[in-house]
Amino acid sequence: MTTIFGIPLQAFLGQLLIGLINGSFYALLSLGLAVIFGLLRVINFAHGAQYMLGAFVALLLLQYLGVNYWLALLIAPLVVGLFGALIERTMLSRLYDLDPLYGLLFTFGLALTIEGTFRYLYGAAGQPYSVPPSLAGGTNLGFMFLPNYRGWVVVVSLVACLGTWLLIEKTKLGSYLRAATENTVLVQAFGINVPLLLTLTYGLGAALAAFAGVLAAPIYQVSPLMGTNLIIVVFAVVVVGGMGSILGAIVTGYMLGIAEGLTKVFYPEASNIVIFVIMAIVLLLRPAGLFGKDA
Amino acid sequence: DASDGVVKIGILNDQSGVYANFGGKYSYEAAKMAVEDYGGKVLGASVEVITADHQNKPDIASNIARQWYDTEQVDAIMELTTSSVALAVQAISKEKKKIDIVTGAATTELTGAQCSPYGFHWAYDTYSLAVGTGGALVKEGGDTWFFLTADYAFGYSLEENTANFVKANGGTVSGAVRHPLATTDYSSFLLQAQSSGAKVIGLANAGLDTSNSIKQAAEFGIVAGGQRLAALLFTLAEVHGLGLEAAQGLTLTEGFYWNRTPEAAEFGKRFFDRTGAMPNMVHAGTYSAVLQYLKAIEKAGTDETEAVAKALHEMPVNDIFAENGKVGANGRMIHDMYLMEVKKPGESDVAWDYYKVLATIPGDEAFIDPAKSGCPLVSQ
Amino acid sequence: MADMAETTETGGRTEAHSAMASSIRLGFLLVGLAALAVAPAFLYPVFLMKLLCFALFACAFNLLIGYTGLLSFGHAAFFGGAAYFTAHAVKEWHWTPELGVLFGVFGAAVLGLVIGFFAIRRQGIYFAMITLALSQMFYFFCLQAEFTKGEDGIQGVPRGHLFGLVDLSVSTNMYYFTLAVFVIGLLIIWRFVNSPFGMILKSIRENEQRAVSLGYSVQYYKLGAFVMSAALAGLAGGVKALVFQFATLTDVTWQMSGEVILMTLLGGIGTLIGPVFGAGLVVTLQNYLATSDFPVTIVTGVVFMACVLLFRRGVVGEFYASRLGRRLGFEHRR
Amino acid sequence: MVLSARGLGMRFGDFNAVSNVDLDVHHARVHALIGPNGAGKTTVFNLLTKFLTPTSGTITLLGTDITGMAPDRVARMGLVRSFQISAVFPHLSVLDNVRVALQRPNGLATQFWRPLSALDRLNERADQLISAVGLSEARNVMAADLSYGRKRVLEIATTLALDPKVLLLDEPMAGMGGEDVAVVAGIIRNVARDRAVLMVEHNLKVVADICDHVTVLQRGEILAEGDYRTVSEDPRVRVAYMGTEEA
Amino acid sequence: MGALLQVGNLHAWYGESHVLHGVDMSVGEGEMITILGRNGVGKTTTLRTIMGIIRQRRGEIRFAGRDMLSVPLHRTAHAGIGFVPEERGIFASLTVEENLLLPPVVADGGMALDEIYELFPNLLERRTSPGTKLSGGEQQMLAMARILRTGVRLLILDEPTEGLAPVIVQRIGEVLRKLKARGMTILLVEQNFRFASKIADRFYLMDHGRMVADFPVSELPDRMTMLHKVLGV
Ligand SMILES: Nc1ncnc2c1ncn2[C@@H]1O[C@H](COP(=O)(O)OP(=O)(O)OP(=O)(O)O)[C@@H](O)[C@H]1O
Ligand SMILES: Nc1ncnc2c1ncn2[C@@H]1O[C@H](COP(=O)(O)OP(=O)(O)OP(=O)(O)O)[C@@H](O)[C@H]1O
Ligand SMILES: [Mg+2]
Ligand SMILES: [Mg+2]
Repeated sequence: MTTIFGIPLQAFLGQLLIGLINGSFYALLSLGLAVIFGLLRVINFAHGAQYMLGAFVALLLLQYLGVNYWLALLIAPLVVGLFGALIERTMLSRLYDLDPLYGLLFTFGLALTIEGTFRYLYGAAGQPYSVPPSLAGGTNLGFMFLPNYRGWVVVVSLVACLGTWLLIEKTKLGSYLRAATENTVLVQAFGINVPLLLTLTYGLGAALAAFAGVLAAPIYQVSPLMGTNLIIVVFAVVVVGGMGSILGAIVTGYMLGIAEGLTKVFYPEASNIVIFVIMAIVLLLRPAGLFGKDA
Repeated sequence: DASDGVVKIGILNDQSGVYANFGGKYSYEAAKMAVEDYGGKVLGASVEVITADHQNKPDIASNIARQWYDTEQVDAIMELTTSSVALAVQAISKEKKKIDIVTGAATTELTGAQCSPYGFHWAYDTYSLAVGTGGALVKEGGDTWFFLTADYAFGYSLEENTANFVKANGGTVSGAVRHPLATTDYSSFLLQAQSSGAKVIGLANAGLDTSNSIKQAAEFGIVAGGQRLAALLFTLAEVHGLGLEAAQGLTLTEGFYWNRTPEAAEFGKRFFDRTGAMPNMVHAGTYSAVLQYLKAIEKAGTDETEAVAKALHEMPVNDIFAENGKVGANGRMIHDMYLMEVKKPGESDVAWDYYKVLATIPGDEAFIDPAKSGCPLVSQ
Repeated sequence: MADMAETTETGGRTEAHSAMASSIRLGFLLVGLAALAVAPAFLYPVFLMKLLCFALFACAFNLLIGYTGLLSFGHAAFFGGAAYFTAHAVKEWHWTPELGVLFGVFGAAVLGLVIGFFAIRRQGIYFAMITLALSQMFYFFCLQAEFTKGEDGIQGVPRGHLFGLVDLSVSTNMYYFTLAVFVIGLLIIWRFVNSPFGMILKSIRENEQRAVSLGYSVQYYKLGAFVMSAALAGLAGGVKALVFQFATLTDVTWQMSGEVILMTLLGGIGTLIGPVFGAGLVVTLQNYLATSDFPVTIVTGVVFMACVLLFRRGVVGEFYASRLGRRLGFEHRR
Repeated sequence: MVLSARGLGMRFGDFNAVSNVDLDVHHARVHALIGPNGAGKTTVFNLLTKFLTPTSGTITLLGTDITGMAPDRVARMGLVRSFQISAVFPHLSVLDNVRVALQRPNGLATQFWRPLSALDRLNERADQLISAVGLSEARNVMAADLSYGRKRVLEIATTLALDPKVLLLDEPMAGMGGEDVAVVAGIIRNVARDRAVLMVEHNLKVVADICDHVTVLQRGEILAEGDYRTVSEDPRVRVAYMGTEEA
Repeated sequence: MGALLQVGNLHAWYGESHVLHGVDMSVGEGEMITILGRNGVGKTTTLRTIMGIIRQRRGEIRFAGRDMLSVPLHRTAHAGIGFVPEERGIFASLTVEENLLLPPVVADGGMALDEIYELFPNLLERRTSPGTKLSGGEQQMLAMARILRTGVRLLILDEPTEGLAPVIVQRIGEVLRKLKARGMTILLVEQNFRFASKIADRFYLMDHGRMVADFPVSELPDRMTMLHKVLGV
């Protein structure tokens, strides 16, 4: 039997695939962070909370209104996006003139508040959300048993990432957004309603997080804490990718997912710090990150 | 008689953090039930229960404990979820000569090297869980094991204890994989466990980590494929959170199950009416601890610490939680533990009816012999 | 040129003013110290000691954010790390308390050097994220390392005899030891900030490129400030381990890093004593909420948001900026 | 000769911003670097001060090869620049701006144990510099509150505080009112008495008045060199840069 | 018909510092006006206040008869005013061409892209490179070019010749003249007196946040001594 580093090829392929699946979540989340950061210069600490909100909205929709997974996949990001837009409009937008650190601190507080509230209402233990019947079961790929739902996650996250990237890099709207990042006042003086743009952007970022949350709901326990630790890892992903580029966030997300997946096989104890270690190495060699534009 | 005309019990635990479902506010409720059931008075003094949320921070916990003892005339502190808190508060109680009864923490240190003449450990500990699941399950035929272990001291001690019992009972351990605390995705580890071919996959972790492992094991069809999952620290509250769909077939050990005896069921219903949830071993254990404490005061005829501690050490425990429980010289309350299997969705007819009792582990097997516990108070 | 004449005049006035201001400040300081000296008679000593430890921690943190503009999201590593080092040295190696604390400070400084080495490569938010990530690594280390005793923590740390003489297990002795450490820590910070070195730090915060072109090795200055801040945070953590007689994981979590930010923000970033007030408020709040029905995290979160939105300058900063504060001769720097 | 570059080249991607530039800067002379916009003047400055690393060529400062050195070291060796976009410490007073520049050369930069008043001994020198550029009345004003022109003047003062051997000035007169131009031109003339000055400037009158030597850059290459008269009569320079206008 | 832009008793503040102390000026349709003044007298501030970038303001600003004081910043351009800031404001994350195409067209009559490239061949050459990788002069051209597309009626320029080579300055002069010939109204702040004197129809002289003189180009020779004294030119 063929082996790679002492691991049977089959098992190796399986682990690679699993890494890719987890990378999907990293990619979606770091993409949302990159969008918000890129345009608002705000590190959205509440991103993990918004991810959690997405999952919870889907759960509550199911419990109280009987709304199924597919509809939830549309409604939950919309709800969370609107909520994000509201937060941006009423509060976050007052911080743009200040040091970007205040945005970080504000969203940190926001994250605590959201998570605290859900913990208060629903407790810290998770709640179950089932895989939609049409995606239940799995496929035997020969080298592993792949739950169908996980396959779906990879595909849909790729599509979402690509779509967002195209929106920002290739459309007129995207160029307004990028310009507004650099000099809000001037873009406004050109006749573009920047405050509205920024609100939409934050809404979009939050919606992306919520989308990832709904995707995650059938895999992980839906719990108020599900985003808390994830967000730190995603920060590291973002540092490795370099915040200059949206594409960087996506690619790095997938890559680190895979790196982490392989670590879980070869040296499982280190699998939660491997991303941080990679971050340290990247910082030494390329302080701006792998895809960062500013050197 | 009671020194100041009132007996005050403090329930100190996590009410907003990760362990809030484990004990939390409901433990406070259980304590109040115990007081009511006892009649609200002991030796003519009224009994009062107060509570605080230590937020999983030992420093906040010790601040509160000190203030309770020094300025609020609290006589005993109970529950104490999380071992760092329990150990810290037990040290303070020892210094202040006050009684503490731990029902929420798992570490055997409490009745081992760091034991206290006034400190008691109710409900469960890592050792008893390991004996229950490791020992009893092998006898049920689960003789090859693979461990999924949380990569920190708690996980190691669960794994080590369990593995010892597995081997002692003639089973073998085919491997283990260490996963970091608070991992979200277990599929890599589960695949490794799956390919090991072991009959039992032991989950030496806790809380959300265990829930997620179980849920993902269901997703990858591990139980359906014939392997058995054994959670080493998992309670009714968490089974409820996971749902029978994902949890079915899971094996675990608890010190209490509400539907095991009629008395327990009666208590469970009353508890349910007050909280909306059925009690787990932490809640029932807290009830038992409070009740036993009041009985001990009655017996000692005073609420003075030395006398009450002496009474607690001497009196048998008989209530809805324990039958013929006894307290060792190291403070460990020794009672029977139960190996449970989670029912399939179809098998459960009443709400919260989740367990089948597979085996009863007699107290003397379930807990460390006080003489071997390493507690300096016990003559070895 | 009329406006120029005016500015010179204001310049003159400022000097007279600042003389008065410094005497007023001195007055406030003495009153504050006196209050702390007699406080144990009125307040719970362990609570006070905890407050002093966190106050010093917040001040150390403020040294970085307030005076070099670097937001560290990983200061818990230094605070909690030092607590472990001190606890281990005192409990396992039987060192005297002052040596134990120094060991904690040293450990925190080394840790600061390592984390700082990576973090100062980037600025602003990146810096915050890198410190967060690296301190999270340290957290995992503490979780798994043998000597920290996992989630039990190092318990039952003896307070010992200071210099082999003063018995610190006597609460009052411990209190005055803590107070002394706190005052010394504050003095060090004050001197550090108002020194030639501090001036360079300030200029780096203002315009880093320009500082480079004036020949300053900006990285070394930042690292210097980072290590100093880490060491002082370690001082606070080491003493805390003695006060509570244990060292646990709580103090190395990233939530703790968030808390110290809250303390500093609430009190006033860039003010010398703001963090002291902030720490006081947060510690009191947590203690109070422990016995109330209010969930702590929600309250903390809301306070955080309110602070950022409504009074960014913090309690002390707002006071300085207020009419009364300015009349008394305080000025806010930022 | 204090600063010299040989075969200096800089590529950005596939764009040659600077190619094969030889430059010699001499003591006690004002050397002008002129050329159309985008010719690569600022880039040459960035290369010389090591804010950019050249893709080819070598740079020698006072006999030492500095091609691989870090910018702060180069600055400490005595090569100091000003920026095209004004660079001051906005929330420090004018005095403090100058004192910060004086701290390092006077060995007062790393003392974290000494009080701020230790810096008072720099005041005399700082005030000299401030008055030399005519900012005395604004001594205690925050730099942020100065107008654009005055910020530039302040920047020159801080640069002089380092007592550099070679002074690189990137468009020092840009955005300056007429009266300031004359003052600054005087200052530059003055400081060049005992150091080398290399400046980029579009104000040809200034170039004509104070520069001893002129290098004209076009598309990253040297187009012409010599004193102002020679250069300004070169027809290629007239087409590429000066247009029909008289200085 | 009144002036296209009418400013009356305009005050403006930066925080607590009062910078404009009652500016009065008017710009007629098709005029080219230059504001002169020493550094720091408030020229830039005047322009920014008219645009609505500085919101701490009081007084009167009318554009084509419409009160502009209550118009939000992002509607100013739609009213027909285009602005080229002193610091140019080129966007680093956009290519040259994206920069060019960024401001929305607010009215007919703007220049086509080809025309613009013809006017500024440098930009054509570097159309795909990032905006801020341009040299200072190229950036200035881009900043102007960008506005020409939009079809605004009034062009406000803050020191357009700063840092530009003499040939380019000449070219910009030509461009401005062409724009004027097309009927565009231009309001300009300029330190380069020689340049300004050649293209403006009328001058305002500013000091201490007020307009202290106002005269047409024909009076320039008579005013030279005064200007010399105030400006040092
Ligand atoms: N980092 C960079 N990446 C790519 N191209 C660059 C970079 N920096 C400068 N350039 C290009 O190099 C050329 C030279 O630029 P430089 O800034 O040196 O010109 P300059 O002579 O100083 O012009 P000006 O007088 O307008 O300031 C320009 O065409 C510019 O677009
Ligand atoms: N952001 C600001 N905050 C406070 N004061 C400012 C600010 N910007 C400018 N000022 C002050 O306002 C006054 C007018 O500045 P303004 O920029 O309008 O001058 P200017 O005439 O354009 O000068 P220059 O020719 O140097 O560009 C100056 O005294 C300046 O110090
Ligand atoms: Mg240039
Ligand atoms: Mg101006």
